[in-house]
Amino acid sequence: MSSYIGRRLLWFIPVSFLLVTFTFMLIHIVPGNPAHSILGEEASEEAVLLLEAKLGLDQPLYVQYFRYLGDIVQGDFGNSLYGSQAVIDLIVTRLPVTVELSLLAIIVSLFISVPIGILSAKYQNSWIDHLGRFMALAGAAIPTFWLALIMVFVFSVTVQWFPALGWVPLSEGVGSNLYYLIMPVFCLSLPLAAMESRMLRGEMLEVLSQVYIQVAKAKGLKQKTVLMSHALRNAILPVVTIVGLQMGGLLSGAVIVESIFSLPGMGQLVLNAIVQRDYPVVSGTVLFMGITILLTNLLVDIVYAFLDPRIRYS
Amino acid sequence: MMEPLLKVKNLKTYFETPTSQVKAVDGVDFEVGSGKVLCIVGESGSGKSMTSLSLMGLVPEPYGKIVEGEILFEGEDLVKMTETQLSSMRGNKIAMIFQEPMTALNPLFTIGEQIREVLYRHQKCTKKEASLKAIYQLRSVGIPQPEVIVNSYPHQLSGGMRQRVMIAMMMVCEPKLLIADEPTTALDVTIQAQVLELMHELRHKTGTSIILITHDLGVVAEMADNMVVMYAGQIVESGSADEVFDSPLHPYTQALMASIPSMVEEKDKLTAIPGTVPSAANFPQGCRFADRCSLVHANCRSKMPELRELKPGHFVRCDLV
Amino acid sequence: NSSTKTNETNDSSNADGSEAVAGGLLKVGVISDFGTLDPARSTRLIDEELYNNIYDPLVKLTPDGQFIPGLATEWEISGDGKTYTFTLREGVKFHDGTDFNAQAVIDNWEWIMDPANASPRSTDLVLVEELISPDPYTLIVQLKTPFTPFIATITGRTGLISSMTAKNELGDQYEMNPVGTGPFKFISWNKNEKLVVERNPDYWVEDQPKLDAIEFIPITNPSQKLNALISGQVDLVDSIPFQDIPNVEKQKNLIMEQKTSFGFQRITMNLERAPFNNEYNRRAVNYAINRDELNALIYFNTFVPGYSFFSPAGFANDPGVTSPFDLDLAKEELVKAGNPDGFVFKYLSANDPQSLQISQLYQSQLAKVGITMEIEPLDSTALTQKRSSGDWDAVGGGWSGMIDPDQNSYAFIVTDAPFNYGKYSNPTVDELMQLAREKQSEEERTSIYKEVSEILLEDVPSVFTGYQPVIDVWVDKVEGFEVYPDQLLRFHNTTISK
Amino acid sequence: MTEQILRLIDGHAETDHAHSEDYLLEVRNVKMYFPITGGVLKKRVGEVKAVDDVSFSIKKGETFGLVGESGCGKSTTGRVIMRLYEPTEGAIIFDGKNISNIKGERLRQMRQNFQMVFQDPFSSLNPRMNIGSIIGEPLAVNTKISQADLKDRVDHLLEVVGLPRDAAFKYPHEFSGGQRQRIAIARALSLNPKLMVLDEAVSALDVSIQAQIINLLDELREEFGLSYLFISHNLSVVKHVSHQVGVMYLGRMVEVAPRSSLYHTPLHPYSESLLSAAPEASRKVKRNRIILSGDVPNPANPPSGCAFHTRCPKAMEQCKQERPELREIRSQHFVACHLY
Amino acid sequence: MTSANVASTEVEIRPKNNRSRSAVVWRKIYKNQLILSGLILVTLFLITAVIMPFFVPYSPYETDYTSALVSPNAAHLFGTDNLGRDVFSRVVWGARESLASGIVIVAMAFAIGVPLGLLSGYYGGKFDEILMRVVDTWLAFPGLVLTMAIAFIMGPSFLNASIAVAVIMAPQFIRITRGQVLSIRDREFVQAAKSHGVSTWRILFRHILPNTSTSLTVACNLNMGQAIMTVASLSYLGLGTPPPQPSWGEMLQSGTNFLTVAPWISFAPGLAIFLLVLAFTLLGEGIRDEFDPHSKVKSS
Ligand SMILES: Nc1ncnc2c1ncn2[C@@H]1O[C@H](COP(=O)(O)OP(=O)(O)OP(=O)(O)O)[C@@H](O)[C@H]1O
Ligand SMILES: Nc1ncnc2c1ncn2[C@@H]1O[C@H](COP(=O)(O)OP(=O)(O)OP(=O)(O)O)[C@@H](O)[C@H]1O
Ligand SMILES: [Mg+2]
Ligand SMILES: [Mg+2]
Repeated sequence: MSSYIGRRLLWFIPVSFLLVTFTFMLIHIVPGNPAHSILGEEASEEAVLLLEAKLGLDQPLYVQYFRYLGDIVQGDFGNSLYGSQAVIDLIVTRLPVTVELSLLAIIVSLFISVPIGILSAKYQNSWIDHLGRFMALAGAAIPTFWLALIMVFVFSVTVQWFPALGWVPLSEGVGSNLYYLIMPVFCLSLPLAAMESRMLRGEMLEVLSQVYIQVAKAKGLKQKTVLMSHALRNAILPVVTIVGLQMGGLLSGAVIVESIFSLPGMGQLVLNAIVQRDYPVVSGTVLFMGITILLTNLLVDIVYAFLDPRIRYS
Repeated sequence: MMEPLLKVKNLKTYFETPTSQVKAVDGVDFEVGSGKVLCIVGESGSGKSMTSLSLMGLVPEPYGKIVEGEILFEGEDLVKMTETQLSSMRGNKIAMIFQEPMTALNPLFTIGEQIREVLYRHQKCTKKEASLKAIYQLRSVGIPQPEVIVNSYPHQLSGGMRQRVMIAMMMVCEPKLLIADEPTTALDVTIQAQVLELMHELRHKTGTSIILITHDLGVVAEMADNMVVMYAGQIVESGSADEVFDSPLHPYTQALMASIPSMVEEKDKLTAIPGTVPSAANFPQGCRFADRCSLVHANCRSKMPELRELKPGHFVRCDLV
Repeated sequence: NSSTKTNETNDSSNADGSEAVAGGLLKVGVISDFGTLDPARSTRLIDEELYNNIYDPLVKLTPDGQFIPGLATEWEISGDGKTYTFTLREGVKFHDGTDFNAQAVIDNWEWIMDPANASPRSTDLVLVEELISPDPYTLIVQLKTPFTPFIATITGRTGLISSMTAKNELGDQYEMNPVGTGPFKFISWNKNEKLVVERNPDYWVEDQPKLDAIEFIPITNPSQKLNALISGQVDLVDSIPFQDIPNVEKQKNLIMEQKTSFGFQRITMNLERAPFNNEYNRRAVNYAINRDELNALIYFNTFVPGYSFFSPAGFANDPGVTSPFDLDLAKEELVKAGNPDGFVFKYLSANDPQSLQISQLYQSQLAKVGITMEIEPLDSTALTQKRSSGDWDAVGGGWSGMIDPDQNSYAFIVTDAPFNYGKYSNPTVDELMQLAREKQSEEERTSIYKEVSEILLEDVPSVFTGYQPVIDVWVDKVEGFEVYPDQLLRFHNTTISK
Repeated sequence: MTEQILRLIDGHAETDHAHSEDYLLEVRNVKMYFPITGGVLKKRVGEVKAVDDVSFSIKKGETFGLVGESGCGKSTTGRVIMRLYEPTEGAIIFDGKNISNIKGERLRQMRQNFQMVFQDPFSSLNPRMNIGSIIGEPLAVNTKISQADLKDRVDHLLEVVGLPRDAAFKYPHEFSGGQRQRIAIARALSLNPKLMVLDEAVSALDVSIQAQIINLLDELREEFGLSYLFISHNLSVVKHVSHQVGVMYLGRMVEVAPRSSLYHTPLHPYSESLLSAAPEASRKVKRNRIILSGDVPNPANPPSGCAFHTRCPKAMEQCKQERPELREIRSQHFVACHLY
Repeated sequence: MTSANVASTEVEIRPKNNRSRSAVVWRKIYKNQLILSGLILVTLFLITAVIMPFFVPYSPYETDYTSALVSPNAAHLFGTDNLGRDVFSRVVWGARESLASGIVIVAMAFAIGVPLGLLSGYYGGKFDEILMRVVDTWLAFPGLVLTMAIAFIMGPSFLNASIAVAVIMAPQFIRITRGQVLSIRDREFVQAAKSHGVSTWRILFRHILPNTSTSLTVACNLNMGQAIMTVASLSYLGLGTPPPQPSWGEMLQSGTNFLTVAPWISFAPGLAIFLLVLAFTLLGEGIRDEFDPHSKVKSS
């Protein structure tokens, strides 16, 4: 297994290098001059040139690229064009929000999807299965932004159970922190739960048709043991992997959810940065998210290797 | 005569899907005496596995169902038992071994865990006792270094070893009846010989009755006390192995034996049975072998022959003999 | 010729006498997060909304557009309109404890004028020839040419004075750590979450400010603003989507006030190429735009239809400057233009929902006389670039407005002025606009602006549609807050009850 | 003329082994090693000696049976002969031409002479092609045959393997296992090959069907003068069909002999136990079983000396050290064992 | 024997009275409720997109001062929006944009992904290793964020949004195709074709590609749903087809401003997005269930 993990780790280097290159390209080969956007339309040509020099934009592209690379290696993601704040600081202050949001969404989604997936598979083609599947398919088809709006309309405006927006840091009390997160987390977790329950059902069906399940039954094990211990353990492994690989989707969903519920997370940050053409923030955040996703994938692979003896002992 | 350990009467197991009805097992009768080996042979799709799963109460849900018949095990009808009652029989009084040793063990559990599980389910025993028993059992099926093997995972073992583990796991509660569904088909000849030898030994040691399912007449010749020949969901011939091998009565059994190349005799040409097995979804009305039978007669196609006892203990489903 | 000084205590007394309790935290929902907290670097209105709470201008504005003393207690303008002499307030300290004085102002302005700093505010000071400080609390500004709107200019960002000690020390970081003399001290700014300011106990106006602290919370999704008010997450918002007005009115505990802004809305046309190098086509558009429909559908009747640069909020507005909505007239113009069946043109629109709604409305209105308008939505940067490239036919948009009419017109219409995108050039207009800068009396200037407006209505370099309202909404426990036509938020006198 | 040139190009001295006219195929010291990669950088850390120094030959019109346990390298041998793999070492001489290293167009032309039938009739037919195109494809890609001729040829081939003509328009899933194997045989026959490699061609079939196919193969061999390399782990089937039989163990040929010689008097202890372990469908014949202990060792790490010594009941000290060579002990009977 | 078991089940799959292959397919479709309902929905939407626009009562563009924010009634089935435009007509017209975007995106992603996946899977080796790392990187980008950035930078337009989404989607097609090729490459019929001297091209396109068609059909359908959803999200964020071209995302967006006064403006397009995405998802899942029960196409 160590060589398996070693290989994974080794690949991480070129892949993150590619990632950095892509983000650089994303920002630097696009039309539009950041100096213009900082200075506004009244700016003189002179001022623009000066600022370009200050930002290093007057250098040839390859020089900019190597400088960018060098900075990234040193953990310097550049500064925001607005307010000169270090991008990494911006990210770090927003990270807790997105991390909490995402983790909660994953947890909630598992709470929703695992029972649905198991029941759907166990009672395949029964009404339970039909209902579960329909919910899963529908959950995947509901546009998050629409769902969020309907929830705000119903739960915040009409019955006023939950706040329509905002964020209370954990430091100001777990209760109110969670209270503010209920709706965003639900919105974010629904598509995830839909996907997981679909996958889990499929995996469960596959596992349930395996000979070793028949063997478990032939051993006289109770139905519950067969289902929850033998079947679920095998079926959930790939699902966990997929959940790990969903990090990208989760972060994308976070952009929408954070913008609707005004949560001060990374999604908001990047969305605003895109709209303001705050290039260093866009590239920094995209890069950071990319690396996060890569790391999660790596972690998932490693965890998977530990969970699956077939890899662990090879 | 003593009441047999298992008596199957007119067992019918069908698959009923909204669109079709598959008569996988269509009226099967046989008995297994204590400490005896009964072999069931037949071609692919003839209902051998479904028969064994019916005995275990493991017919695939939701379409498969035992629609008729009795399975009397020690005088009690398994068909009428509840799931809870059945599950306490399985692995305890009746055990079963499957064909594919490669996929029959759960890849995420150690060998030890999978064996101990059976003990926890059916016997009151502590962790320690269970561990010891598991090791003992592994040793008794001829696994070298059982102390190490208990902690390994299935993928670390070879096919032959896995099949031994399966046997150990199923024998750990000393069942009265062991059903083995093609336990050696996936194994090499030398390994097959080892496994068959092992089953022989175990049977003598424990007195367990065995139902051995196979499509290999060679294995039957090797192992069986009694044998049942199945064709298209039905028994076409049954009796003691010596009887049937000596004087097969049903044209199918005869043709089957003639179609196998021999290690000892020289056969110039094999007797092939023309055609294919009819589809279980729509069997012909009369004798199901009629289309492939060399002796076929007009009556054969119209009326289903009965299983008749031609000699004591020797049953045949053919009106021509 | 000096302006009046008003007693500062005036604006701190509550008319109805119900003395609100001092203290408390006010939560303000703003339309987007701030960009920079350094006025000398600011280009966006949202920043300016905040500044008056942290900084003080040399000259302050009243809600009805009068100048009152700020950091300058008095000012005098020489007869030739080129020399401004300010007397500065003594005893004022920056939040970092350093003194405010004439040198502070000079340092601030020299920083802005230094090309190395590339300050976007430098245009405000281009006319400055010399800054002289004969004594620490007197500042003499020598202009190159007479420029009456100078006082108005320094009510805005250029007039806000930072602590240069802090600014020099912090460098770029000053943008996130502003130090002014204003009623509130900056405490923290967590981007996209909130910006917090705290009461400045040493504020130079007695009894002010009243609040302990203010949190500015960006609510970027406009449709959430009302929800935030209703659910109590904010106490006041800086604007509200027009369509929410009926809902606000239904809420008993919400107070909404609106004022017409100083700015204007218009469609500017590119006079350098077809179809709008043809004045008949331009006029046709002017006649075909239905401002009442715009008012009803987009602005929920809070809009003031208009036909010139000059909003009724300022002094230069003349209600007589108007043109009819008349499809027949529009068609006649099209005939004269030689394209009776209309024409096609490309229209650049900002990419925000409201602009797009307006664009679609124009499009539908123009379609009725056969004019096909193709909308190209662009974000602000792209729009700016496209606009300066000249590859467009018309562009929509507006101007949020400032107190002096010159600030709302000169740069948009004079030949080669920075915001004259359509390249309109009329020597008469140029001359009149310059003259208006030099005249000091409001009456004289008003009549000049009227003349200009009439010429523009004839030439139609752009189609004016009217003047947007400034709307603030707050819960009724907030008192002492006033709406300003320049949209800026000023909380020095605001209180909140528990 | 051309043949001589080809031989020169192949550069294999053929003078040593006198080329016997009636051998269709000669396999000489063929080795096929597969690399094992491992470690972080996926470096080559070893090799599986799937086929290790195997030699045998097949006469024209005869069947050579290849038996052995799973993983011993039977299929690999077949595939090397088919040139689906390029052998690591050794020569494959087909009809006097060394084909072990040829490539491209020449290989393609050469391939028309030998065809393969696979074990699994379910995966050896493309489910998305109809039977007509499956059978016709080798012809279509290798010859410039007209559409009409192609159709005739397909019809003919269907008839030869005993399938109705209208089968040409159906898809593989509409046929049973035995019928599919007939289709695969028809496809292999389409180019009039001289040699057919039958890799477990009947193992997946029911006995009654298996007999049909074996009989069919027998007829075809006689009719078309074909030679077969018949790979199987079923000893009785091999016995029935073969003229010569080779027994493989862990990538090596341990015994090669004419059928009767091998089955009556197996010399190698492995062959002996293999034959004794094979069940016989008769209650009368009681044989003495030799039950081997243990499993087949891992071919990536075979035992030293004679690979069989770990399981051999007659193993000697010498067996651990020295690898026995295949030697002719009796006439035509070759064994690799130190006992002889 | 495993394969023999397959044989016995095969027997019953075999069509009675020699039904043709397409008849079998139709029967399966008819039997499968997921496919059937998906198919019906998609057909309805297709009809809506292609024919309905010619029959809708109002122009989707014409604003009407006098009838803004009218709630649903007989004249305006789904009511009118704030500019007085008929929501029903706009939803009908919007179907074009949504379907077109879905088709264009999937076609582009398919065109990029499938050839790369085929080559990578068939040849393996270094090319495959490198391509897979590029794909890993590609997939490591947060999809929507990247799409947003691309769409924003290139400017909002139908084509730009479609390109952005297609670029994000392409690696999935690479992966799916590659996975399929890997599993088919070693099947015996490919070996057989090789041994018959069939050329690589022919093997790729005649033997391998057709056998990936089920998985690819499933992937196309599932991705179609996702594409439509993503484009709607982009439109919602103002990065899709620019108005006044009716687009569901944009309608929903502008409708949200009127959620309290006129919920119907955003309800109808929201429902339309939901149903269309659902339709393709149903279709995809159904096809997988029915024709490809063992493949696990990893959805994104
Ligand atoms: N899940 C199922 N649904 C429908 N029919 C089934 C199912 N399982 C088995 N059958 C049918 O039942 C019949 C008997 O199958 P069974 O598995 O008992 O055969 P078998 O004799 O064990 O064959 P093999 O030698 O291939 O194992 C076959 O016709 C088969 O098609
Ligand atoms: N392409 C390959 N790459 C690496 N190893 C291989 C490859 N093909 C075969 N092997 C290895 O070579 C050895 C011989 O395999 P081969 O398939 O020839 O055996 P076989 O005798 O045909 O067995 P079976 O009876 O199971 O078909 C095995 O250990 C196998 O794992
Ligand atoms: Mg079976
Ligand atoms: Mg093989």
